Amino acid sequence: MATIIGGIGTSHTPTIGIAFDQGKQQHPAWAPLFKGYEPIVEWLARMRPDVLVMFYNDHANSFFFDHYPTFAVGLSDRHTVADEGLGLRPVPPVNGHPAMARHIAESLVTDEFDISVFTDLPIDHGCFSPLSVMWPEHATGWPGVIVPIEMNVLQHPMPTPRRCYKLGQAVRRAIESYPEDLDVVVVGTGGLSHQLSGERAGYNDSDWDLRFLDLLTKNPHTLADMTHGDFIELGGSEGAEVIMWLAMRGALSNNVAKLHQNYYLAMTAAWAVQLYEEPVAATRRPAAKSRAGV
Amino acid sequence: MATIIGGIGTSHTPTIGIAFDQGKQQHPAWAPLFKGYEPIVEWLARMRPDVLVMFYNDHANSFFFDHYPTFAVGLSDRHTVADEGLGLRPVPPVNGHPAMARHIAESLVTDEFDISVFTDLPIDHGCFSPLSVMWPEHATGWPGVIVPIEMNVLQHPMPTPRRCYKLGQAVRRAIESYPEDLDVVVVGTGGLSHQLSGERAGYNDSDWDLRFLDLLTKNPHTLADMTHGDFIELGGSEGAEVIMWLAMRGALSNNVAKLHQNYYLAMTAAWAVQLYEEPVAATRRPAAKSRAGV
Amino acid sequence: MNPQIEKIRSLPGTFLFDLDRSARGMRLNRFLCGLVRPENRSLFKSDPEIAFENAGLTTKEREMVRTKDWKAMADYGANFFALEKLGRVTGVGNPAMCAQMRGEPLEEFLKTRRVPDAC
Amino acid sequence: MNPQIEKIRSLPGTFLFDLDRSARGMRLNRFLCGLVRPENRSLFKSDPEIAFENAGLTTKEREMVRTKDWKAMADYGANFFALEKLGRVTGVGNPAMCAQMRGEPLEEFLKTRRVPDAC
Ligand SMILES: [Fe+3]
Ligand SMILES: [Fe+3]
Repeated sequence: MATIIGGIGTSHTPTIGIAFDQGKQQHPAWAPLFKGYEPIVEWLARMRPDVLVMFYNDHANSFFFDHYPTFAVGLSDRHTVADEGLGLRPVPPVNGHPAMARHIAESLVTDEFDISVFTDLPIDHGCFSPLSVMWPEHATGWPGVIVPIEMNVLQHPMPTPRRCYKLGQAVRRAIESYPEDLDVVVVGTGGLSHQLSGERAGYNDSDWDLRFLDLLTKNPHTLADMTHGDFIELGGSEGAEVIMWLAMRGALSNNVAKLHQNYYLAMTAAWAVQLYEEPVAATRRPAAKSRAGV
Repeated sequence: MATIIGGIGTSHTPTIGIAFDQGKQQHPAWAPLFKGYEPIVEWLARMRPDVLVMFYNDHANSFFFDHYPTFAVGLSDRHTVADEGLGLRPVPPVNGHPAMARHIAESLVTDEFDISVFTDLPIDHGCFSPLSVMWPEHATGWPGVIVPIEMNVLQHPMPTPRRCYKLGQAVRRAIESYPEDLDVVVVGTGGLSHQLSGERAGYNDSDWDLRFLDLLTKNPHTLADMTHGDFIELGGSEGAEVIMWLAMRGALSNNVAKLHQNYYLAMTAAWAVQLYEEPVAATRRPAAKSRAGV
Repeated sequence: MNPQIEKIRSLPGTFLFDLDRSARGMRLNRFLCGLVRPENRSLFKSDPEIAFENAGLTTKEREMVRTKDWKAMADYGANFFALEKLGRVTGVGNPAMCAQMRGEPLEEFLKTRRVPDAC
Repeated sequence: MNPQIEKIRSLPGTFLFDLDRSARGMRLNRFLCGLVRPENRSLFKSDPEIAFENAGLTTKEREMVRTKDWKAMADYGANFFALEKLGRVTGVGNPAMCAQMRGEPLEEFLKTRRVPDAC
């Protein structure tokens, strides 16, 4: 049986990946962002999870509006990076975990989640920006594999916040029923407050962002009971991306400990990252990994 | 508020549409099929529903396995017929009802159904074969419009029979909350017993088919509690298409009257058709239509 | 692992098209489904080997298509409705495809049908 | 009609990309999203009018693309992330797109940012 050992919430703007590629880690405008990922990098390097299950959203790079899914599970062996108009980022493809992805798809459909499945489609910054900074040693290949779970936050109607939380809970059931003894980390990407279109473009609210981060830790049900209207009013139209964090949180137990949080508002989207660890993690790593001789 | 006035279950094999196009209505091998549609044709001509909401499945003509949905609502103004390898059938495109389709999509997503939406994709025999025989006067244009709701019965995992029934119930809620005063008929297509691949190809079971038809009328919950395994064992691997009938039945009230049924097993797929009428239908047509001056 | 179909994993003579078969058959299914486009049908009819090459089919996949071995393709990972398109393009109807799946001549299979004329 | 967003239908300065806008913007969004393919970018850069013609854009759509009127396109039915691709191809960053949406010069907009260097 696979085990969820922790969860990560993280912003995913394209600029994060580009800044990484350009080596801006020490640049004064960017250092507060990159510093915020150091505990994540260290934790992932120490825990060496077998799989990251990533709740993210596509930005019209994998899917077009002539056939648009609400939730879509990625089944590929290998996920290549999407060309978003600037040419390809110099990052290698990241491997998938098709067996676990298929299991999750089967479990979700049986569990009355009407997901789509996809394969052989390139994936955009929704996954690759956070991967770049969480797994900085990737020039010649990523240190782990992912199962991408795409969520619609581009086109209304979007899955309700409550439904996203329930998706996380269902994904936890799926992971826990996977027969192999693997360590899994769930990741939710996107947000926090930002708005990119209309005269309200450039909107942010750090007070709300920090309240969101606090509620996500202590009382996620308050957030799950909110509407998209609430999230957009408080966090901007693209701030609704935080429903991916809610799915991640839904996949965690009630007993997780928040190990780390960073928040940095510099330009248009508020950058944030959180790290949660499950109590069970203590019994898994690094002991388990050294046991397996890795 | 829109009103569901009845429901139709119908087989959808490509051969039905082709036989229609070839004018085989009087051919001894085909007459029992076409005769079975006469009460449907008459009822539809008399009731003149504003919209047919059709639960059907695609056969890898609109959707490919690199991005495959569980449920998908069609939003197009106009649905063209798909070329399935033989060139285009000589039938005109059928108009959609984008406003109602969008309303149904919004209602379903809010109601925790994780549907996809699609537009501008041609539609195959899953809709066009039954339309051909239910609306035989279509040479210069169809006498009504449709909202197509595609369901995955091609690739396991498929939505469970119970989920399909619940989808029907949710579509009823959606239709009943649509603000315009329209008459709607729900249609479920596919089946009955058939299997097309493996050494069991050619499998049929008329006893099961007739039991299915009877249970669908009198006790659909028995069917909703069955598994795909049950349906495949009893009705063949493609016989699982009957979940579309279950969605149609889920959209009807407890008080529907079955007005008509026909069953004809000739070749590989058992052909069947059922007509249900809601009590409310008596108060709607033809009075309402003549009131509207149509 | 899908409880909805677990009981018939072992149903004789039945190939369930699940995510495993779908993944294995993706390239072949893409080729087969591509036959809905007239230009692909023309190429396949005039020069099948070029069509196979364009689709990147493996040696095994090409051989199964050349011999129209419906049963082998279905077992391998072809979805029946992808195969159906090859049937239409090569003039093979579903009853003939079913007969081959069962391993019997079409005439034998039609004898088992109630109304053999209905095709 | 979607209760999740009803309360902000009237939120000032906000264009919600819903199924109405999506339907209206489909052709324009298809053109914009097509810019992720290098050959489409080349054509658009070398001969935008032919690219518009190939995409079947209307006169109004062409004019909005020519003038890079982000706000008008967003209101019309362009998804922001479709616009972003045109931004990348024409060398316009998101801060400049936001500034135009707000109706202010980029320099003014950057003054409202906490760390104007972070772009
Ligand atoms: Fe985003
Ligand atoms: Fe069918």
